Parts: sequence; structure tokens; C-alpha cells
Amino acid sequence: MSLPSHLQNNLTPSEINFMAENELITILPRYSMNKIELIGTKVPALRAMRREEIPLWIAVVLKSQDKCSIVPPSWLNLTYLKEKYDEEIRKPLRFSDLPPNWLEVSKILLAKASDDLADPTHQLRSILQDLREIRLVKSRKGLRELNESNIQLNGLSLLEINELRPFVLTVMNKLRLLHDTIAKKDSGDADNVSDDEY
Amino acid sequence: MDIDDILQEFETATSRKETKKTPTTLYDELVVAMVNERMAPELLPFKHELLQKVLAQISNQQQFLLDSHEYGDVNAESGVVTGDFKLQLMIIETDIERINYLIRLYLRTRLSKIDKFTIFYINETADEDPDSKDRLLSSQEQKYMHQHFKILTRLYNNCFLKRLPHTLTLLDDTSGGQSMIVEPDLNQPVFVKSITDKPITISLGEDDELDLVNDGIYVVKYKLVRDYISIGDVVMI
Amino acid sequence: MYGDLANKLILDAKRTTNLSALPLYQGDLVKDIIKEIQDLNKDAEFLEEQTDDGDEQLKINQCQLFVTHLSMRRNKRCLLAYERLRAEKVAEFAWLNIDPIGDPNATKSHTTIADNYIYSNYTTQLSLDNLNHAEEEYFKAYQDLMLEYKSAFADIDLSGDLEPPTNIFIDVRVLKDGGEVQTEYGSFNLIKDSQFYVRKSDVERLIQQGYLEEL
Amino acid sequence: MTSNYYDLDDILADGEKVPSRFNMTVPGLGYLEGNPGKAVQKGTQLELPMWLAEVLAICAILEDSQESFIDLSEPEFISSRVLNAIKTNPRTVDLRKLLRNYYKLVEKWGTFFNEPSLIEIIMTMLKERAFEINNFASNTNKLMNNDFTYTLDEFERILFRMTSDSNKQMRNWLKE
Repeated sequence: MSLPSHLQNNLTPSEINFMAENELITILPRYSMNKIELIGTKVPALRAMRREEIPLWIAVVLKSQDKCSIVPPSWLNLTYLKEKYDEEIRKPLRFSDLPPNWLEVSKILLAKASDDLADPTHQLRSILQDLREIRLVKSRKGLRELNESNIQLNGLSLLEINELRPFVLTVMNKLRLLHDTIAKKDSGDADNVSDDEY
Repeated sequence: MDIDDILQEFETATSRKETKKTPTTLYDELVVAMVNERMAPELLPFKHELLQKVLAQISNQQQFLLDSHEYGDVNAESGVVTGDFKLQLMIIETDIERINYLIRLYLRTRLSKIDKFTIFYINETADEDPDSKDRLLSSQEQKYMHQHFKILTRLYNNCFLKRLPHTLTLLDDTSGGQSMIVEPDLNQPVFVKSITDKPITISLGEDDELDLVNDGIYVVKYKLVRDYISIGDVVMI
Repeated sequence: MYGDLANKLILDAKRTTNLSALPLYQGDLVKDIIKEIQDLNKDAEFLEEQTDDGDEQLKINQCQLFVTHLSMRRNKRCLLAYERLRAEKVAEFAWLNIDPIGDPNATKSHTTIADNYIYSNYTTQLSLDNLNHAEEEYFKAYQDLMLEYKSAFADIDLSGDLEPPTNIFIDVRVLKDGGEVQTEYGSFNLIKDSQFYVRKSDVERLIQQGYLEEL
Repeated sequence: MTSNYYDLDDILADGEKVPSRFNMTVPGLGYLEGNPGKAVQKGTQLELPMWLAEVLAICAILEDSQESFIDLSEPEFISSRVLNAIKTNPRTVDLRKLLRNYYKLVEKWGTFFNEPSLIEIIMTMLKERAFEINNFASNTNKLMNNDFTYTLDEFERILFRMTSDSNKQMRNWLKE
């Protein structure tokens, strides 16, 4: 196949990481730099010590060349994350509202801009790990509720969803196929009606 | 800083806030197109305009890189290549690579679906106006599909088909309760996210309904959200 | 019983789905299945010629015909599914744009692409010896088809890596002294302990030779 | 239903055998029960592959008759003994031993006979077993040679592999 089977109907974590790299992040330039016209976006002209929002991947390049420091997002610190962790424990049936790419962005910043973060990396890593685990346990528990029709999964990030995706979709699809063997005869043409509903 | 720069920064700052949800940059559009194509069980309409725009821009940027490598920074005095300019070129090259990768995935995902449902799409596109702007396949894909079907048929013929009784040589037989034509299964469940403030209500059958709220994540049958995906109120994730 | 041979073929195909290389073409098995279909067809022709001698005979004749036709159809389905899977794997390999094993004109070295994937079912090896003649022809025809399709996208490397691009440019440190290195981005001197930001593909050989290390 | 023409698992499932009874004597079909050249007698019980049984069971002998060439008898895999075991504890049933393509055959059977109560039992079982499969696929510490994983039917095996591949991918990415 022109696309290998492991990439069909599925994303890989590195692809999701790639997408997160285009998220905008605030930097504090150390020097001035002319603006850059890119295909995807534009990088505005940079002035020393004037905050600017640019795509994360470019921020990482500039950072690696000592051209800027990165202003960590407001959620990437111990106080905030601990609060979220407590919330995860307090509310066992909900996911706390972390940003949709918290795993990717934190991983990138911990690796490439740890000196810009307010808290020690090992402590950040450990609280992020705790968050990941408690949410994983929760989402797995929720998998008991799969059915043949639909489910709602609010509060999970794309990466977390993607990890569950093959399981959730395969099971739901099989339930649907089984269910269809009876539904067809009961509800007549219900399937066709929905085609031109809107 | 000159006034243009200030205005421009002001512009980008405001436009960013307003349009946070709908893809505005070419890059965002490409990502949505690629992910939708990856996740949808069927082939989605080819993004003719988007691809045309992006390919033209890539070729511009490539040319800019070539010129810059050869002649240096045309804006700088006396052709001096500063470290900053070099770094900018590197960022431009990386940007091209990133877009390149997205297009590669987008196109190859489409080919894999064309290969999976060849006869179905040959039939689907048979009556299309070849000059229409919203054809399902690009003209290259159309050519690929027909040619691939041809060499595949030749392979089957040479391996065994030509030695079978005439009645068994069809590849698009639908008789006897078994269709040979493989079609996309639009009832497959998919992950979607609503990205509009407008309320969306989808019918789940008899008298069951589901409201999709802004930012909500759902698993539903593809068929039920298909139209919302095509207008962009719902994206596949 | 009719269809048993075809079942064997499908089991072979099922095993193949999990392999990174295409196994030997089951020529004998395919030949035997074709023979079985031809025999069944003779039966069918004979049965169709029978003029009805009353209801009872007609019923029997119908039933025999059904069984015969179904057996032929079953065999055909298995043959097609088997060959289609092989064709898919051949095409999958073609997209990697590397030489198959046993190609006398091989130019590019056999890289270790296979090692880069954790998926054992990704077709990363192809031995021409395992293909029949028609499959070899298909492989070539598909390569041509691919080339034609790709030619519409001059700036896009459609056979490129399907992993996202990372580290196109890297920081390197010089490990031992050497001469001057020319790149599109200008030249630099290999002086021990100096550091540069360079395009990875430009320095891959120098890293292998121990002049540079990636930071 | 969409076509599965080239789907290898579907082809294998179509090859699974189901108990059938001939409603007429047919000369020449003895090979179906291992007697080539002989007739198969009316009332004979024999196991036929699904691809054959399915059609013979729906084709009426004559246009105006209700009787078909064969009748399907209830196969072991949905016998009340098996269904009771499934209801008692879905996780201890050895599906693989019963039938390699268990769910697919239930699907085909259900399409054929429209059996809401059977389908309900099987759907409940799938939810239970899937949950357990997910546990096994996610838990790296547990030994993989647990008995449960040997009782998975083909669909469940694929589910297990997909799930653990996905988890593995995620773990690898986190470690990068």
C-alpha cells in the first residue's frame, strides 16, 4: 500500500508532536532579527527584549542558537500542575482541563528549554508523569462504557485519545456490526433516513 | 521599527485572537486536510486550491533559497551573509521540509484509499465533468487510478484469471449476494471534535439525538458527521 | 473437498500479512486450484446440458449446479485475495524507493530501513526470486506508474520518510581537526572543540568518520 | 453490508464449518462427507463450510416451496451450554477453541437468523473481554503467557495486538 498499514486510520505520537510544534509560544528575543516569510506562517520582526509569539519549532531553533529565551506557558509550573493533579483526584469522573497538547509541549520544553522553566525539571517531570498516569487509569476505567453507537470523551488531549483510538474504534465497530444484524430488521430504513437529514 | 511593521504586528495579533478555531494559515489548512483524510473511511474531495497554493509557495521558497545560497542577502549591503540571514534560510528550509512532509502524507493517504476502493471510485467518477473545479480526485490521481487498475488486472490475468472459465473473469461481479466491489464503510465510528459555537444536533436513529457542543470530543458513526466535516464545523481527530 | 486447496493459499496469505518480506509465490498451489476450477467447470457444463426429466431430477440438478458454482466462486475469491495482498506488498515496497534483493542492476545500497520500524508487517524487503514473472512485471509497471505520478510534484519527495522531519539542522561539535568543509550554507573549518549549526544531511559522513558529534 | 471480498479474515471465517442437514438425496455430492462418487442421502447430517451452507440454506428447492436444499442446525458455538458458560463468566470461555473466527461467525449467523438475544449475549461478552484485553495489553509487568490471551479468537487477537502496539508506541515516544 502507498501508506503502510500502521499509518492508516491512526496517527503516531511523533506526528502529534509534530503538529504541536506549530503551536504559538511567547519568546523573549535577545537580539533583533528581520521578519521571515514562511509558507505556513510568518515570523514577525524580532526586537531585543520585546515579547513575541512565534511557532514553537522556530522558538526551539532560536533558543538553541541562543537568540531568545522561551516564556513558559502559564500552566507549565509546579503550582498549577499540582492543583490539576489534586483536581484529578477530587473528581474521579472528570478530566481536569489541561491544554490539548500538554504532553507534547511540556516534553519539548523540558528537553530544549529547561533553563527557562521556573521549577526544577525533575520535579516537573515527576508531576507530569503523575498526571499522565492518573488520567490513563481514569480513561481505561471509562472503557467499560463502550457501546455500538457513540461516546463522549471530553477533556482528553489528542495524544491521549490517539493512544486509546485503535482499541476504542475496533471494539465499537465490532459492537456496531453485531448490533446491525438485528437493527436492520427492527428499524427498517432508519439507516438511510439519516443520509439526507440536514 | 517602521509603521508597516507595527501595523502588521497589530494585524496578526488581532486576527489570531479572532480566528483561533478555524484554520487560517495554509499550514493549519494542510494539517486539517491531512488528518481528515487519514481518519475518514472514504476519500474526501481533493483540495485542489489548497494544493495549488502550497505547491506554488514551495517552489517560490525553493527559488529564494537557491538565489540566496548563490547571491547572499540581497537586502544587505555588499552581499554580506550574516549569521542571522543564514539562520533565517535554515528556518525557511525547515519550513519547506515540514510542509513537504504534510503533503507527502496527504497524497499517499489518498492513494492508499484509491487503491483500496478502486472500482468503486472508477464508477463514482465516471460521470464527472473532467473540467469541473470540484472533482473528487485530482487529474493525476484519476490517471493513477485507471492505470493502476489496468496493471493490476493484467497481473490477475497473467497469474490465473485468463485460465478460468469466461463467466469467472469479472472483477466487478455483484451477483450471488457477494459484491466484488469494495466500498468505504461510512458507518465506521470515528473520533471528531466540534469547532463551532453553532449547536449541532445529530440523529442517532429512531428518536435518539446527540448534541455536539463546541470543543466536545465524540465517537460517532462517520456518516452522521460527514456533512459537518465538509463545511468545517467538525474536524476529525 | 473442493475449496481446501484455496484455504491453504489463504492461510499462506494470512501469514504473509505479518511479514516484512514477501514469501515465495505458491505457484504449484495456484496451478492446482486453477485445475480444480477447470474440472468444476466441466461438471457445470455437463450439468447445464441435462434437460429436465421431471421435478425431482430438476431439483437434484439445481443443487449440484449450485454446489459446483459456489465452489468455483470460492476458489476465485481466494486466488484474487491472495494475489491482491502480494500486489499490495509489492507496491508498498516500491514506495520505499530502494532496490530489491537479487536485482543485478542494484545501485543504491540496501539500507537498514527495516530496522527503523517497530512494525513487523511493513514491507521493507523484496526478493525478486520470490516473485513470479507476472509479479515482476507488475513491480516494474508500478514503479513506472509511481514515477509518472510523482513527476507532477517536482518539489515534493513523495517517497521520503513518513516519520515527521526533526533535526534537519543540528548542533555539532568537532572531535578532531580536519580540513575545510563546504556546504550550501558556506564553509567551516574542522577545528577541535569548535561548534556549528549545520544541515544534518551535509555532515552525516563526517559524524560516521568521527570528525563530528551531534550535540 | 459492505463488501469484504478481499478480506482474508472474512474469507477464513467463510471457511468455518457449520452443521447442516440435506433435505434431499443428491447423487454425486458424497464427497462432501468423504464418500466421493456416492450420493449424499436425504436427512444426512454433515458439516459444511459457511460459503456453501449459507447459500444452500436460503435457496428454495423450487420457486413455490418453502423447503431449501439444506437446513442449518444449531452449531455448538452458540449452543445453550456455551451461551450459559459465556453468561456465567465471559472471561473464562476459550473462544479460540470453540471457533477461530468466533465473532465473525456470530455476525453471519445473526444476519441470517436475526437473533437479538444471542447478539445481546455476545455484545456483553465482547465488552467484558475487550476490557480484559485492554488490561493485558496495557500492563507491561504482567506476564504475557497468561491463559486468557490463549483463549482469544482472531478478532480479539488483532485487537490485543493493536492495543499493545499503540501503548508501546506511546511509551517509546515518552522515553525519547
